[in-house]
Amino acid sequence: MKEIINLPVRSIEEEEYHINMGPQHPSTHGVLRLVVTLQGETVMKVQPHCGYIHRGIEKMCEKDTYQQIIHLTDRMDYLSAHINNHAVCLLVEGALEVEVPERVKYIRTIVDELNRIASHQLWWCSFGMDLGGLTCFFYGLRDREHILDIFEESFGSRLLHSYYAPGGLMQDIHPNFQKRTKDFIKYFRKKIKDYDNILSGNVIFENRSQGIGVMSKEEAINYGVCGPSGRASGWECDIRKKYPYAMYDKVDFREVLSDKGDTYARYMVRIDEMRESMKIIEQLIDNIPEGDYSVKMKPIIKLPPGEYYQRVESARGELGIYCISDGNKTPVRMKFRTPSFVNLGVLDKLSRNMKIADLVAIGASLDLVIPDIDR
Amino acid sequence: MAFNIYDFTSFTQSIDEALYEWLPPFWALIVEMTIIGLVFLIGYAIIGLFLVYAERKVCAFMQNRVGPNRVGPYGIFQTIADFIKLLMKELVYIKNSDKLLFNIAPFIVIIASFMAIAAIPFAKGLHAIDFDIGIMYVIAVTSLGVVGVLLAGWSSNNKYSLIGAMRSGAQIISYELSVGLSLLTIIVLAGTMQFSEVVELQSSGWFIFKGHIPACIAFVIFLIASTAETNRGPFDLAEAESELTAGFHTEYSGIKFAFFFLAEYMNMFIVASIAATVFLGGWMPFHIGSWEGFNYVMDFIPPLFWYFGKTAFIIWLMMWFKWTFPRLRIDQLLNLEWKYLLPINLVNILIMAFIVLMGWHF
Amino acid sequence: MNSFYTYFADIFRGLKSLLIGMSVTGRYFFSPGQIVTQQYPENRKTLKMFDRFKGDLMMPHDTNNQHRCTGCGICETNCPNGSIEVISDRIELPDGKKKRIIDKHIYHLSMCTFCNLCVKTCPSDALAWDQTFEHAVFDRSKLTKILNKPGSSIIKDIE
Amino acid sequence: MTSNQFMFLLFSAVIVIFSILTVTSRRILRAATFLLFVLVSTAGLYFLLKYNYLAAIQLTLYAGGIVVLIIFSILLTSHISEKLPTAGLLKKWPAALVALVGAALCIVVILQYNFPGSVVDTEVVNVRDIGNSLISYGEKGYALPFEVISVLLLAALIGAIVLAKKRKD
Repeated sequence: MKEIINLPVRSIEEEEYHINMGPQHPSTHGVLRLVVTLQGETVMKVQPHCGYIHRGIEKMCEKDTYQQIIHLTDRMDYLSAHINNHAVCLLVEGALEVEVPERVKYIRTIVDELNRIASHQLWWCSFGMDLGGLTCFFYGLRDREHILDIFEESFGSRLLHSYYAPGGLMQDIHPNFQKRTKDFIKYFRKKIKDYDNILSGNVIFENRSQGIGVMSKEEAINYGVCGPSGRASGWECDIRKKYPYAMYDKVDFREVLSDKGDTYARYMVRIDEMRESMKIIEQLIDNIPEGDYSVKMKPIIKLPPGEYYQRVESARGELGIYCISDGNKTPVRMKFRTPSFVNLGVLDKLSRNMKIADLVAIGASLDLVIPDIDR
Repeated sequence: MAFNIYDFTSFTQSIDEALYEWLPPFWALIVEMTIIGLVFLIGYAIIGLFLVYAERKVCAFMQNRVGPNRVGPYGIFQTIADFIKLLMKELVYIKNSDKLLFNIAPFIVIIASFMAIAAIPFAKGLHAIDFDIGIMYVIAVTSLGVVGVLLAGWSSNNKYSLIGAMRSGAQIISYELSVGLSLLTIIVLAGTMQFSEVVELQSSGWFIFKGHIPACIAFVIFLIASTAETNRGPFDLAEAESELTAGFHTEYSGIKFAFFFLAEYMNMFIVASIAATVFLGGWMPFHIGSWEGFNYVMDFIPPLFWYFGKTAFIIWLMMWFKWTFPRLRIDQLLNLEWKYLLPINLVNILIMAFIVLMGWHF
Repeated sequence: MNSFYTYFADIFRGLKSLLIGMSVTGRYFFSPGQIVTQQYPENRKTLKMFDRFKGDLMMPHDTNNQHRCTGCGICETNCPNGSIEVISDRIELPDGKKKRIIDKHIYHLSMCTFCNLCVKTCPSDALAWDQTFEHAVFDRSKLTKILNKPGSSIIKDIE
Repeated sequence: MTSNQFMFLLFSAVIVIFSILTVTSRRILRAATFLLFVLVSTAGLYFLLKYNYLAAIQLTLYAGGIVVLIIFSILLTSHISEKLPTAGLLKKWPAALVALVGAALCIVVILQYNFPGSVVDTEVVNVRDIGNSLISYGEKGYALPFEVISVLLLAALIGAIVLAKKRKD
């Protein structure tokens, strides 16, 4: 019997084969290429290949003034454009030690949170779509449309706003802004129940996501997985709590945490974050103080020579901007620590020995935005 | 020719007799077969086109949008436009594929669904062939379609297609059991496999009501298993677009893709008509035991209307599943079959046999 | 016995959750009044964009065909993408002073990212956003526009 | 020529042609597909004889079950570019001999049998009768073979489970 077992068998490598998920594939939400090594339907290895939508934003920043950099950061993580802008503005204001008016802080916080909700809505609907529930896609987009309408009325565009400027805002909010936002909150509190009914509580969804792609707290910290994905593993990494900016130290909100660390936990953390965001908006929207929407800045901003780092909590996690200035009107070096790029790193770890369908679910639960990976 | 909307027996018989009067028997049979074939072909195309339109409208309404509304009023000509587009598209031939198998795969799929439709009674006296083993024949014939799927996936020489074909094979082989067993539950109750007799037996009440809870359980299991067998709804793993782009028909284009597409909808129609016939009485109007007056009123609604109404309802149910649920994973799919549906089914048959033995059914 | 109980409990819990999900889609199916889809080409007449919508850059002209652009070129330097080219002439005024006036204010819509910097930094408020949004054309050269109308001049009191 | 004869010839031709193709094809999946056609045509012959039950069983078990399993296992094991080698002369001649002898035997047996003209119209075999005789233990009863086969299948099932079960170590 023993001899039979010890007979030479075909090695595992021979039975493995590779498939390219991407650059054109329905579940990668963009031009991410994953070279997946499969054995049967089990994923052995995932090698992400980035660079298909690399536009050299970091390099382009080196020839742009600080006002112009704003519109480039929109295009990194286009789903949280406002939050990216916020990071640049905070960097410049911090370096110049400019204190922005209260009104600006209020508006920035509200708009950031609206943007976070919109981003999570798009994440939710594409998550549902990746798991095969196409109807989720339309419900999510339908509700997101309300936020985009608010944005369009006040800032003039729906996706890439370039609304923040160093020292304040491009223009004041529209008079309808407060009313529309309150209407949206009322509307969305009703609709988010649909989200729970159609996906969160569904037995198929629970089986597809529970226990899939489990990431422990240590792994999250080691890989630097930030944002909702990191918090789902129990890592308290919310920049809004740890290094508060704008109004976040004055509003009352809960840092949503979970200790499961699986796909379902990442899902629930984001769903709960939408509720928390609505709570933040509700606290601020009626109390926006009167005042100027911007402080007077010099037409050409020159940062004092030195190195600066500014982080904000974008919808996907910690967005850090590292900037070296030599005193000129353009930075010498701009480096973006984008959350999607860091979160992508853990994809291989999480999806090993999972099924190919789980790879799609895990990828969706990490909420990757491909332009954010490539910059 | 006597034409009666409630009973087609005399109508079809008179055609048959007229043909045999005019022609020698051999040619009469050939002409008759051609007529039946043409009728089915036309019906097939119409039903297929209608179902595609219905699916798009139903899913649109469930997704809170309007759906096709560009071509014709309410977009009713949308599928015709789509079909013309598919006809005119280039047929892509893939290098290093097995061309013969690649080309016959869609035909196998569509022929399997075509053979199944022959045994289904649309109204009294309106069926192509009335086997004494009708239900078994349908199960036998629908099981052939998977061969086309497997061939399509393998001969495309594409890894996605191959995975899709594998999934589809495992899925259909295992879910065929549940389909068969749930129909067997009703065969135990009915005591016959002939479709016409099955329908006639339901003149005093549909089997789903006559057979107590076991019949209801069998109906639910049949719905789930048949949805899986037609590669639809939450069980569309073979063509899971978010994982395998388009699964086994990734490499197909033009009219060959249209065959797969049409076959999917026709399989859905066939499965729905079997469910309607076996569980909901087929073309038999809604009758309640001995309520003469009520039954008399119900008889005024023509059987074709009843038949298509019930089938449409079940198709709508299947669309409802598809557009609500996320997709299962392959191991969960097999778990559902082997851990839940099959044991429940077996116990269900036992209970049904017991009920029939004790004469507790209506 | 316990596993027997959980087996059936799982089935019924699962069925219930599926029915809850179906109730959502079913509700929408039976209430087509909730459809929010915009019937775009049909509603073109009634479709009104928001005032602040950034569709297309334009230079407002008044009834005398006069605009407010001095040709200073600040918009050109502020534009991050080089989508604005200001071509200006120097003309000699009757009193001997030299003055810069605008010849062509060229705007490449194809390169514009709608960042609003030109409008914001213009010292004489000569630029504004138009609310048109149907930009699709068959020829790329049609996306290059000259914003100042032919024969237009600058409003007198702007310096 | 009656329609029955026509259909018989049609099915027979299909069976003969595809049987030859099955054994001569150099691609294994094509051979399996041709085998499917052969089996379906055989089912057609049964339908012609009004052996409806047998025909349905033929379709379910052979066409829908066994061929699908064969194709499935080919899918798992072989690649599309693989071609079977053609047999050498050493193999061809004995094979042809055996085939010829078999064919001759069949033809001789068929020719020697004088077919009595069909006196009674072919009767449809009732499924109920088949079922009854399957589980009856009297004369013409098949209860014992039925049970023996069940036990055999059960053993095969258990064996398959034991084989497929992952080793713990």
